[in-house]
Amino acid sequence: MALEKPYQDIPGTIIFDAEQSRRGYWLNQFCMSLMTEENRRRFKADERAYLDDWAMTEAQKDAVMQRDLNECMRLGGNIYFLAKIGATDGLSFQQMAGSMTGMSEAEYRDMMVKGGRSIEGNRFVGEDGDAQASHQPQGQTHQQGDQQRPESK
Amino acid sequence: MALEKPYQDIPGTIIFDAEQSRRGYWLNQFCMSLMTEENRRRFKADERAYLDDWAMTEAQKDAVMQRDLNECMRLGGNIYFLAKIGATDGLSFQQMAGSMTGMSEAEYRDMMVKGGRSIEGNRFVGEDGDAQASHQPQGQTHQQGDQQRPESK
Amino acid sequence: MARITASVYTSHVPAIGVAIDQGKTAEPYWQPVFQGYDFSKQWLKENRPDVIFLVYNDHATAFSLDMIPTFALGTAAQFAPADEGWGPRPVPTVIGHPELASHIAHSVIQDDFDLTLVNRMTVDHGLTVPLSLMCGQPEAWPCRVIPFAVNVVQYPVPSGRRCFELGRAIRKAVESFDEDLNVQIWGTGGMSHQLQGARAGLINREWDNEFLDRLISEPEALSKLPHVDYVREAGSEGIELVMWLIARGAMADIAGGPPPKVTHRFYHVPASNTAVGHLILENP
Amino acid sequence: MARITASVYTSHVPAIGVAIDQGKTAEPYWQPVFQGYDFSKQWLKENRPDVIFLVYNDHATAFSLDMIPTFALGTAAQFAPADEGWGPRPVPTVIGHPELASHIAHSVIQDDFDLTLVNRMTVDHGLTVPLSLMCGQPEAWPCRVIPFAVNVVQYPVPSGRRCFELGRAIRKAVESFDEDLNVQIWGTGGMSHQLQGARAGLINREWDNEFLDRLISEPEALSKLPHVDYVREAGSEGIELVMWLIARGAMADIAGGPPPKVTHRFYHVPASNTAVGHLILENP
Ligand SMILES: [Fe+3]
Ligand SMILES: [Fe+3]
Repeated sequence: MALEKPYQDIPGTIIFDAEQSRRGYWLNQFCMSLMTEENRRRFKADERAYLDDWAMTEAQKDAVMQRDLNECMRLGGNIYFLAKIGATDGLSFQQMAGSMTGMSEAEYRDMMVKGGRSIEGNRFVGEDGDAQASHQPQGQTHQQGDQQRPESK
Repeated sequence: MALEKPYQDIPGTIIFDAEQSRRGYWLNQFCMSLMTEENRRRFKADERAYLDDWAMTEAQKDAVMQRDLNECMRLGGNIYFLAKIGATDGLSFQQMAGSMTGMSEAEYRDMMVKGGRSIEGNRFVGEDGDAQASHQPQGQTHQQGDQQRPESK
Repeated sequence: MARITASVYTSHVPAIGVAIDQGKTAEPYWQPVFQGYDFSKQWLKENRPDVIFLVYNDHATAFSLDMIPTFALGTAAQFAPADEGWGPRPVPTVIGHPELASHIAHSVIQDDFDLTLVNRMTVDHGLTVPLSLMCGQPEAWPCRVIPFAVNVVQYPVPSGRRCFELGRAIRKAVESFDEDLNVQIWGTGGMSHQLQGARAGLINREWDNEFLDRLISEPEALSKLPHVDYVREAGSEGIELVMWLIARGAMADIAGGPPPKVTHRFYHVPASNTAVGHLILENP
Repeated sequence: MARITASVYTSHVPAIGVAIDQGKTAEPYWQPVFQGYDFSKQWLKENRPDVIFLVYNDHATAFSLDMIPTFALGTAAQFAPADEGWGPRPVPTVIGHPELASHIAHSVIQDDFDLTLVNRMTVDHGLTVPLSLMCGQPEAWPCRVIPFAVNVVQYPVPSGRRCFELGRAIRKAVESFDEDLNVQIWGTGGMSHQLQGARAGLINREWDNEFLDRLISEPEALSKLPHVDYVREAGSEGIELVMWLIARGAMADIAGGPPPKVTHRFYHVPASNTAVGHLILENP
């Protein structure tokens, strides 16, 4: 499509536009369903069975079960919807946001207390900031050039 | 309020604006509830009891029970909402519209087939058209200057 | 590139739907109404679009007073016919065009139209009756349909001018869509009718026909008509005609192109309480 | 005649609500945040409005993807706090002002803003956290509140320019209301924050403070900033700051009056993932 999407050159950032929204429609509607206690209980009792009630792709279901929020975002999820999964798991917004960076909870909290992530080098894809793909994932666990995902988020 | 409402000098016409909408909120929401078979059944079984479940005024409830659509309009009803009452009673839009004029069903249908009500004299309050208050209600039953409402609509 | 090839204008009276669904189209009362669409059905077969952008209004069906959007664009994959109190009409489900709809949303919102996007709604006679009039009773509608619902129920409704400008923005949006699509835009509702009060049954044949004339030849001037003129002259429900200006604003001449060809014009009184008006305009 | 006397700007971070509700405001982490609002609480007591027109965004709470209104104006008599997944916040129900809200709707829609009117919705932290910050923990909120929800979740969101112009139209609407009301307009959300992906935790102190400077002194120029600048410089959720422009556009200087008095200004990092910014501007 010929529409300008000037927001595609920002590192580590997915904009929830109409296209992403279409992609993630059922994923996000599934998330909304977790706003009642009854549904949270059913989901926790058997995640797979609960997910199978929704017209989500296999990839979306997998990403939810692995709590891979970055993958959920790529597959059309929106953070305010995905936060309902976090609420179900008892996580705060800070824990959820931190989980997407590869940092431990303490590392992320520390970064925030020290003034947050710097904008320098993180404005455009290809600069040298800490949010650039070349520096991913972040956090102690990954400092030795280890490209594995952290064990548990 | 200082907003212009230039539509208040049209005879026999109530415009459903934000003010009417506030006035008629529960009346109209009651009407919407009649869009399920279950609710239509409950309403028909005991109109008064059903109406008492809604935060409507006594005047609104009376107008509904008497099927006085003109009064319903004055009290904040909107014709597309009120049409759900008509549907419950098995009436068409033509029967409902006709019922507000004082004409019999046949008289109103006849008027429509002959080209409808003329605009002449019906643009402004105070002209001499057939929709002016001085000529109300219309229809055979009222031709002798009889100001009574028709027995049944 | 997608392009708007034609616009269609028609009333959307519920009783017309009932007449079609109950097989009454040949009855003396209805025959003159449907005759006016014989040409149109044939024309649509020969000029089948890929997508119809269908401008209509919801009649307290999908939208209650809980939420009243001025402009609601349907971006879903499908829209089922609504139960308006007598059961859903026996017509096909509407298949949407989420990609084009989302694209239009993107473009039109950036042009300062404050749309509401809708992914779940049923569609009432306002949308299905025009399809029935133009397509008859097929197993499936002949193409995809993007529903666009305009609030003309609770005042203030959008001005004719606003509707016209929106049409212009929709045209621009459609033309920036990469896929090669033949798109028609339909404006529905009206013409003169009043469903309420002592003035119920009002018809204004002269005014309606002047509206048709001006819609064809001087739509921009026509778009400046204030609401109160519609209500006074064409009845309280005649205000639906502002929706025709959205379709008209999307035609080529408004963006500097040649004037449209008047392919068909029809007017008849009555269908139930309403004056039936109908136009087909084609971009040359 | 009703008039807008002041505008208030503040972040609306959910964790701030949690800290208040759980009595943690004196903890070392939170103390510096709440200290910034000590003055404001006193000020609000001394300058209690009759109505707050509160601009915020819903965070997938009242609005799912079923319906996404660009601008939603609450015209109901009351709005209950929402259950966002942890149960509703223990705060008072919001009492609306249906008469003024309907009046504003009437005026603003006629000025070509395509509002969605909402008569049934719950309100989430976007609306309740600013009230808590400014009012503490009262039994009832000190005045009526008209909720105005802006879509900043799904792109495209309204432009800064559009928001600013809307503020202007709201001012005009308020001033044409006959009753003598003291109305404040609040803009909430932001400042820099990003809740997603590898760039989560982004804070841009310099940019935020320049935003505050320009919001005070050259709001019209600031309103022309494109969305992508917000996202790039202030994080994906920093886009919420466009809502501040609605409040700013409603101030007297925009309509040719004198510049506002900067009654209070505060900035602190962090509250959870977010930079907290806060301003009080008064019309002289
Ligand atoms: Fe209609
Ligand atoms: Fe927010």
